[in-house]
Amino acid sequence: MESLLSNFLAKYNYWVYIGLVMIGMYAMIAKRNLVKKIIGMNIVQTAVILFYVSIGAKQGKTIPIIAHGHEEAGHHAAQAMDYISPLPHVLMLTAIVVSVATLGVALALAIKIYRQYGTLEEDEIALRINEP
Amino acid sequence: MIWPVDFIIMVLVMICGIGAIMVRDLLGAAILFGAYSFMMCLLQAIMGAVDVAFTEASVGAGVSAVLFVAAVFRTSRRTKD
Amino acid sequence: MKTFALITVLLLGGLLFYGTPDFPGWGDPASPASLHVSPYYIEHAVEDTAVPNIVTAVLADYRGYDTMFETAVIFSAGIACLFLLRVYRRKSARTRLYRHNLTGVTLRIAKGGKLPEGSAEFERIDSVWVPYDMIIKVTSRLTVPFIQLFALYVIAHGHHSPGGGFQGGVIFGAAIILYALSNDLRRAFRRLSEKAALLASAVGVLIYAGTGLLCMVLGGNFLDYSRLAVILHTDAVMARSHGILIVEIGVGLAVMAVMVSLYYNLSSAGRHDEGL
Amino acid sequence: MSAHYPELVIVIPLVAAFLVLIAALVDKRFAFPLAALALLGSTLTAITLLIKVMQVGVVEYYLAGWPPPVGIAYRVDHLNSLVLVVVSAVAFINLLGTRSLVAEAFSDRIGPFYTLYILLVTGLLGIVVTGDAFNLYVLVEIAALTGYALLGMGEGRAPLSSLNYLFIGTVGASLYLLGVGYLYLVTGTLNMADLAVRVPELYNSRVVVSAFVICLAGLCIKMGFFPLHAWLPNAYSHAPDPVSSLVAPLVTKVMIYVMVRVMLFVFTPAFAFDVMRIGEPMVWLAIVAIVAASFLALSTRRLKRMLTYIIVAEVGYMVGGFWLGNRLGISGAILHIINDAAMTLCVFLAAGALIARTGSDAIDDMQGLFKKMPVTMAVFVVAGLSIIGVPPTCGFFSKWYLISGAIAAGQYGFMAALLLSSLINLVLFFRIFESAFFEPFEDHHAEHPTGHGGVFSAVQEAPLELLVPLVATAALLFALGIYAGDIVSLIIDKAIPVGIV
Repeated sequence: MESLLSNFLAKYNYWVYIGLVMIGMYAMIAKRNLVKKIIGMNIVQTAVILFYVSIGAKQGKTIPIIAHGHEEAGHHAAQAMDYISPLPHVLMLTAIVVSVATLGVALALAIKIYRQYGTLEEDEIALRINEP
Repeated sequence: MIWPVDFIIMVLVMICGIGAIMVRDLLGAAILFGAYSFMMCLLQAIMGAVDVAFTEASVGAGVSAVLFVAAVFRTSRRTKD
Repeated sequence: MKTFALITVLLLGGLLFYGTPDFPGWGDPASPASLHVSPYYIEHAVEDTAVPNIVTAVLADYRGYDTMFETAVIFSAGIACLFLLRVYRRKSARTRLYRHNLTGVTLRIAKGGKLPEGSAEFERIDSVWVPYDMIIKVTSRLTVPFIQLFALYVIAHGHHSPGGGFQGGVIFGAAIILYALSNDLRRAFRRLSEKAALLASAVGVLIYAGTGLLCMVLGGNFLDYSRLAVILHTDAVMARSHGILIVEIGVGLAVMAVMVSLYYNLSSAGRHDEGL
Repeated sequence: MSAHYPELVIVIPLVAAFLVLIAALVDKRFAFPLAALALLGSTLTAITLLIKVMQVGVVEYYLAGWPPPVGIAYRVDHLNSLVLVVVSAVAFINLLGTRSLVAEAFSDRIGPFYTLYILLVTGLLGIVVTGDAFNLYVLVEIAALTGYALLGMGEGRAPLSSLNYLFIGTVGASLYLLGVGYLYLVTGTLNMADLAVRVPELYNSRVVVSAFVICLAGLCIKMGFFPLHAWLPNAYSHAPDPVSSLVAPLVTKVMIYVMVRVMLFVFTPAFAFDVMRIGEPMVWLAIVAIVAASFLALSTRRLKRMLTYIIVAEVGYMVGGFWLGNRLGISGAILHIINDAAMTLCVFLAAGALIARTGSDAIDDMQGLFKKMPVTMAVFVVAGLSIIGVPPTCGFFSKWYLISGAIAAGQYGFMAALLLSSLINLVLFFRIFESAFFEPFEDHHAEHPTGHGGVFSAVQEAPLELLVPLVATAALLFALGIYAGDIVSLIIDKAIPVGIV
């Protein structure tokens, strides 16, 4: 029991990310308002970002910027164990930019839909489509 | 890292995320989404991902929220769920 | 629909939950992810590129190819938004509001009325009437230059501190968006027109891709900045450092222009006459 | 310069995309020639690359000069060089064929249109050529974002279908990204070749198993595999014609290529076929996909909608053929990627010309078109015969390989589904041929006053600039059929890992 609990607590970041993915997916499927769905989509994307950042974390280590880089560069190389792993951060910078790009296109489509049907609710749009 | 701070921020992230999809007003949802992004940014800063946190603060909490407000302003605030 | 959503979400949650017990503990320095490729970057970034911020070094050099496409993603988002929303037909002038600058009197000119275009005394205001607010206008006018200066600092100092092209570009774009918010869209167009924003976004990405092509012409692989040493009169390591700065400037330019163009199109629903 | 071919295939269209936008700001007449030139250059480079790969074997290219796994590397083998040629050639032919349609439909936004068009093609080419799992995600997003914008510009329900596609596509891409993250968590690398070396030690890890399932689910969403296909018919059938004839042949096929690449060269065949034991259920899902999509195609009276359901069925062919897990089945699936891209291009181009001339896409409005548009209808017949699988055309040969693979694997259900689907396709197309050949022509313009005006007002033969690409693709269908044996023995056979028999 003790080990199970400590195992659970040791990974609490991962539980938070799973929770956020589930919240976002629920919003995308169950909500009928298009802007709500877009918010849900963004929550899923940020949850994936949280997951990647959690991979890179190292307890008690410093941020991936080498202190006094220029002076010490010639003397001795940085120790890998002292710094948080930078690769997931790089990947997630890209993912954040992708998510804001998706957001822009999604909102543009939502405005276009509103211009056409005068509403953002899916059920009302379905009614307008079926009208002659 | 101070675990109570970490814990509180995680709870706040969840609350803001649930709030953003539950609240029955799109402008409110947009603002709550901005708050969610900002809490996420703090969480990333705690984990040492300073560059990611910086980007999330400027993109997620800044420009994304403005784009949401702009889109809501051009469509409608009304939502049924 | 709600039960279907719940079932899907629970299935997905279960799938993610299934894998988690085999994860290495959170923050474990000995997890495989921290042992294979990452240590190379930490140990060699400074001697390879002379950039102390490892994230910048990896972003713009080791994995610079990703970053080029990331800039292309944001560029295509800007173009996509323009393509979807822009309305080029000018609608016949509806009722317009003008403000007499000296007295603050608001004029409402009905359709077909004579418009005081070009007059210095009258200023057009948005049809969603906004009261004349001196405090907001003056405060934002004072802060905008400082935000822009900070953005330039973030771009230029990305080698040594958190920041770089994206963050700086977004902040620079945010400064222009703040100007457009506190004044109106037409004034923002006078500072940065739609065409200028389009041109800047294309030129920004071209700077990135062009640097890569230049390296190719100089005999290296695509984006291999060390070949720029011949042009920049430095050694290969400093050439990489300068190469990173050049592409970061390109990224900053493109991201700034795209953020502003996204705001222009979304806030006016593509009509480009009245914003927020 | 020849060392840079793998990179030039991508960089020529990428740089051209920005130049097209700038040139269109000056004068929008520059946009089309620049775009055509860029895609021509990309196609020629891809062909020379294929020849080079056939001569010397695998070509590697290190971006920014960093060797993998530190940097991003391209690893061009027989499989991707073949798909590269198909993608760039299809995009080029479609660009030539749709010039006047585009000029009419998007007269005020030519520059942005061609910019997005070329960026979409760049994204697809990049997906095919890259050897890095994360780079693939970024390129998938480029192809997807430009695709949403282009598909969303149609009339009627197009924006709504496109937004739905955006939601589902983003979930698919996020799942793929999550799967790559799981793999990165246990291996610490993103390079595909390096992953393939490190994954076999971890066959028992639950993380790799979840990564496999998440990646496969994400890719199935992206390719429109049956239970997850709901976005595809709407998004493709409401789209503008010049866009659907670009997106329909390429996007789903490239995603199937990604599945082949990820399963064979990242998770390794031993894991995908033997450890996970997922082949049997996937083949059964493919059978359901083929049968259901064929009946859905039978139930609609709209030409483009019918063709989109045929695409869903064809996705079932390829996924099922791949998961048969033997050499014949996988060869059939890869050959069908190429043949299906050509067939779909041909049939969508012909359908675009018919719809533009008659102003309607109802199957009932196609009476007597053989008299009015003989060449277009002849090409349509050739494409239809190829989709049905009639011998001299290419559709027959890939189906032959798929059926032989099904027999070798003992999957008679899959064989029956393929035959049934061919039979239904026969009914679908002969319904159209019969009405177009025997019934007298009726002018439907009176009923569709809002239809296309301008150049396409009269019902007559399509213009020459559209006929040339149409006839060329029809000839290509025969050529691919005649040389099918050579393509399989010289290229596809070498693309499949030796371990698979």
